[in-house]
Amino acid sequence: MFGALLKKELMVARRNWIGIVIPLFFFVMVVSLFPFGVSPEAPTLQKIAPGIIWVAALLATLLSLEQFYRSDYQDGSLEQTLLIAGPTQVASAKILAHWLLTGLPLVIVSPLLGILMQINHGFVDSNHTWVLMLSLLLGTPTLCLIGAVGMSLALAANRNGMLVAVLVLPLYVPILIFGTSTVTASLENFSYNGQLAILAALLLIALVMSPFAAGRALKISVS
Amino acid sequence: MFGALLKKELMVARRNWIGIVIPLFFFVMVVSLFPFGVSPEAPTLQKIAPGIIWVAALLATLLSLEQFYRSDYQDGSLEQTLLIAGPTQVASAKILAHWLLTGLPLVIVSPLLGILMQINHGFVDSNHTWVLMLSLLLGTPTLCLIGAVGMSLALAANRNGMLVAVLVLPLYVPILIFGTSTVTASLENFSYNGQLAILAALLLIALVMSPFAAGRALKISVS
Amino acid sequence: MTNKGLLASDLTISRAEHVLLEGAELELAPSTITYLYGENGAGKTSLMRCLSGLLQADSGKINWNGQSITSLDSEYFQDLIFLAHALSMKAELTIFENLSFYARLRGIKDPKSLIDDATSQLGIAQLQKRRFAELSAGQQHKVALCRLVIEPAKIWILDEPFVNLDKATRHWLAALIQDFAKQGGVVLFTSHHEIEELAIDQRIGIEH
Amino acid sequence: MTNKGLLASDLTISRAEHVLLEGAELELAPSTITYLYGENGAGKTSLMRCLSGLLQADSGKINWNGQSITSLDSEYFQDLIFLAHALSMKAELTIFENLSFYARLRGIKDPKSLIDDATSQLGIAQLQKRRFAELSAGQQHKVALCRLVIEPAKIWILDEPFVNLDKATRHWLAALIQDFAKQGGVVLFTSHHEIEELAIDQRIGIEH
Amino acid sequence: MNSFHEFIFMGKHGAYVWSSYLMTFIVLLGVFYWFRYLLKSLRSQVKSELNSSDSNAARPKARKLKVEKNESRD
Amino acid sequence: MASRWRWFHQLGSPKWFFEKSAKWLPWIWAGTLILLAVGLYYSLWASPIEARQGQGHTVRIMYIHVPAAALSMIGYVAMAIASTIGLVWKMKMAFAASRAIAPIGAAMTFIALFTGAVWGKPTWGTWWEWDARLTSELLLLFLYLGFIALHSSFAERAKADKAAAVLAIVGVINVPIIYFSVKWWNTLHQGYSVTQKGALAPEFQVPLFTMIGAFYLLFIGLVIMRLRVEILMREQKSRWVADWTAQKEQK
Ligand code: HEM
Ligand SMILES: Nc1ncnc2c1ncn2[C@@H]1O[C@H](COP(=O)(O)OP(=O)(O)OP(=O)(O)O)[C@@H](O)[C@H]1O
Ligand SMILES: Nc1ncnc2c1ncn2[C@@H]1O[C@H](COP(=O)(O)OP(=O)(O)OP(=O)(O)O)[C@@H](O)[C@H]1O
Ligand SMILES: [Mg+2]
Ligand SMILES: [Mg+2]
Repeated sequence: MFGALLKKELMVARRNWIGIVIPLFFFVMVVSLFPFGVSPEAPTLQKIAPGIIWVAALLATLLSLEQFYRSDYQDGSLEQTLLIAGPTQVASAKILAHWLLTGLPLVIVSPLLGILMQINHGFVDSNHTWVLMLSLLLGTPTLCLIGAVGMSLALAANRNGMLVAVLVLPLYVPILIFGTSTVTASLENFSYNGQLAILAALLLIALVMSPFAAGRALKISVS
Repeated sequence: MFGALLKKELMVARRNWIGIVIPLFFFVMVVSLFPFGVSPEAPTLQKIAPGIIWVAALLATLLSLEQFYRSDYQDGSLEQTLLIAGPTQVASAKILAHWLLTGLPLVIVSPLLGILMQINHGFVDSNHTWVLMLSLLLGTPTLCLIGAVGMSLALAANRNGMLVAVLVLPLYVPILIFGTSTVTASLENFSYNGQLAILAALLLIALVMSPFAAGRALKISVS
Repeated sequence: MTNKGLLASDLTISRAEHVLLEGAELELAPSTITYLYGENGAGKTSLMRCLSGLLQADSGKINWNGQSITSLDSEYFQDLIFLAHALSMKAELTIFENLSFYARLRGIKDPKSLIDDATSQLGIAQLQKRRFAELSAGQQHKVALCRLVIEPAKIWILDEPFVNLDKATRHWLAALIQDFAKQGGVVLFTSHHEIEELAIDQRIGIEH
Repeated sequence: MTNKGLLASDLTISRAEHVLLEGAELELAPSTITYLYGENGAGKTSLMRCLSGLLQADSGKINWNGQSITSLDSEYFQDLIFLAHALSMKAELTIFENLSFYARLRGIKDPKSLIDDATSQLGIAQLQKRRFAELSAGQQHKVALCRLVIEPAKIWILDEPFVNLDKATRHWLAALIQDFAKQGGVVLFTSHHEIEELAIDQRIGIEH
Repeated sequence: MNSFHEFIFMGKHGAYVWSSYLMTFIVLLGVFYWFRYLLKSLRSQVKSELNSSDSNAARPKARKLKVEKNESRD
Repeated sequence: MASRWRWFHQLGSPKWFFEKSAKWLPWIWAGTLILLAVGLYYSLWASPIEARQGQGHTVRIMYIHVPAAALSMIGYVAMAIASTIGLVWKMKMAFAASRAIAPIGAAMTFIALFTGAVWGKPTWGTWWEWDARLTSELLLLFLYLGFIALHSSFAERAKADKAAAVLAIVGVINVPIIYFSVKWWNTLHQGYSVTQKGALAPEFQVPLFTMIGAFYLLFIGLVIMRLRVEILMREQKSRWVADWTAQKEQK
């Protein structure tokens, strides 16, 4: 059942892949703008790299939420799946699909962005790239999880556009802070285990709560 | 007729006062993400401020495009307005409304964003804020104009499977670069008239071409 | 000069590479009610969209009052109301806001009394301030029908206008159509049910 | 143990602060076809959504086979097919993809032959690879009806299932419903037209 | 505080202190009057609904179900 | 029903609360005014300037800044508790209460932010600094506004209540997370001083505690006012509201 839900999400996404590509494209573009906009010097870039990459990840997740949830609500397939599969399961499948389509690609392209932003400047044999990937790997699912709750609430409110962002952004801040500081710590040769542990803990909390809360909200939205 | 079209757009987007305030929060929030990610120190913030504020503008335009055009297409009101009012007029009204709802609020809150991003740090009696506002005032309409063409093409392509929308993003890059560099020049005490002139020229070109092109594309999308 | 009606000749329509209609000829004269029938997927909607100028035919001519509808653009479209399967109302707006939007598009400055009249004919006057999304299926359909009362026109192209309506409203709509035709209007409509209340002047079937 | 059917007692339903139905009692026994009627906006859809567990009633009990539908959650929902006004198909996917999604949700591993059978009964087999958005209104409706053939269920709640269908398909659907009831199924449906082809066992009106 | 002059100017910081107090005052008083206004307008709304004679007729009444069983088939 | 639960059920009754609260309000306002008068006298006139850290007269801003900041946080917690009660026990009055607290909490947050920013200019030399407390206060404002925005977006109140309650609960779990993350990220703001014994000179304590008391009472009074509005909105069509309006009419 979960498999069917997930497969449908992926299939729909493949059909209108603009929706999927745009966030990713956006992510890369935002990041690659900074060398133009701010400064092309390696040390400066390196300094702002973690923050920029993380903010871009956050915005990309946010940007894709609307697209990802709205259409099911409008064409009535949301209520059908809720009936057949139950709210928590529907929410979980959506969240997982959303992460596979926006979070995972980000994790995958992040080494490229690291190079673009000179993340290894002045280091030999550094593992900054791995740290960046790991932090994104732990952080982006949390973004999707929290985003699902916000989006489901916004759907229930039958409201368009930016309400989701307003609901969700304050909740994103801790993830952003810890995600960034993981990478920054690595760049400064400090230990980053603590930050990673916190990211993991946040992920766990969200993992326990979000599918349930999002499911409830989805149920409210179709009633 | 144009008035009626415009009024409808504004009404749909902003059902009540909450809707008017939401874009304003949105900008403040997106911009205030960067201090968390990048660095809360004034000199660094000041340096990246123009880029960040401009990226927020671009983001807001992009984020709202889909929603802004798709729903009219789906509920059939697009074809009705095209029949009654003609394509160019429909496109113009949509573009103007879109700018009033995403571009203008950004111009209005930009002084506040300037404070948050410490744009006047180390200056007395500077006019950076005005330059920022002016660059946004000239640049954001162009974003809406180009976005309209891209979005209408994407709607039309739904049918033929051609994906033109991705082409819009590269067109945004020049605007972003000139917009950012206007403010950066001001921060570095250089002259910024050249950049402003280019922004104005881009606006003019887009103003002449976009409504017509977007109208045509909309017409194709409903056939 | 009296209106010469809508005349289509040698119309060929295709969708997604496959030809639906070939060399179709039809005439919709003023004061006639034309019933278009055909099984699901026969091409009724496609034909109507063609006649409304939304879909481009592969070949053929469509004339309104003696002039091609592509040449005299806005004039024909000022005369036309086309009700499609999609109801063309914004879910976020109230009934009143939706209807006054269309009225204003037609150049009606102060549509309040017209809207009051139309909605009370259909028994939805007390719902004027309700958002469109918060109506039942039939009530939503009724809102779309209000446009026929509010907006002035000379030709109605109605794609399944009787769907979702209860008996009383079907009666009302049949009477409205009859009345419009009596006053010189051109009507083309489809329906999968026979509408006994309506005196049909012309039947056009899309058949193999 | 035989199925005891669906039993609702003392149901009060309201929408947006206004009470639609008060103290409603109804029984849908196995092997009966129930016709729900009422004018536009009477509350048919709301009642059906309540019986499907989508809308929360203000008060009252709904039991399926002797147990409350809120307590035995999934079991009831495995037995139920609810077809709403919205067709619940993804516009981007093909007919086949849409139908196999619902089949898989019901735990059917390899739905191909079932889908072939259903679509050919409805004459849309050759359209299986067409995207849902590129179908005519009636063809889209037919796709939704295929679910009745494909998915196993014990109770059907159908909100205006006859809408947009041509005569042949209406016949087919009536026969399908009759057949399902004969095999012990529970059917509740609405329609604004009388369906002569269908032998109705119970009529429930929503009236003042 | 020694003089009225000091009270007003607060040793060059008058603008800061006074603007804080003033803004607080405005916001809180604004909230207070806003709520008062809400209560009053609600009351007059309820009143006008009570007074208008057709209010009860306009408000749709709850409906009932009418069940007819057709026994002929069994 | 055990009698010690009676108050809970009474609070759950809109009619009971509406009638009783009309009697409480005058007392609350009277208390507020007295405390405010005393507090303002001390804070603007009778209390001395701060010399140790060279803040001078700007210390007077503290007497409104600190109470507002404290209430902004307590308000959010109260709102979340009310939301939880509403969701768990399906108590409509609790939903109404959470809706009533939101705008007042947001106003307090705004005051804390504004006075803090104004205080920051002379003491830190800047209106805004990305410091832990300031930042979490800003985020708290966004959380409040999100709650209000979400609640106002619904046509059906029952749906609005439930959805906004979900948000409030998710938000309150995040408040400590936000606070600690931000604190750990950057700290500049004044540490705890009021609560530590002897950290604050007694001449500052008198005005501060009086003002804190005044703000608490004011907060409670405003919440009750807003709750009365909320109750009227929700019970518009009930018998007792009609009776009450008629009765008001006669006076
Ligand atoms: C926008 C700027 C500011 C914000 C958002 C802000 C926020 C806060 C918050 C949330 C509290 C906690 C209240 C409590 O725990 O009960 C607080 C307390 C306090 N603030 Fe600020 N503040 C700001 C600026 C300032 C400035 C500029 C100063 C003084 C230089 C200041 C001095 C204090 C003091 C003395 C306390 C009491 C500390 C305690 O003992 O808990 N604040 N502020
Ligand atoms: N989402 C909603 N919010 C508020 N009110 C609603 C909502 N949906 C329906 N209503 C109201 O509830 C009443 C019953 O609606 P319902 O959809 O149940 O009617 P129905 O009997 O199915 O009518 P129809 O034959 O037109 O489909 C209507 O008066 C309608 O205005
Ligand atoms: N957007 C589209 N793209 C491709 N083919 C389409 C599209 N819309 C309709 N068709 C096909 O064109 C044919 C005619 O469709 P049309 O909508 O005109 O039928 P119709 O007579 O209105 O049927 P119905 O009674 O079901 O509404 C159908 O076979 C349909 O599959
Ligand atoms: Mg059709
Ligand atoms: Mg219905």
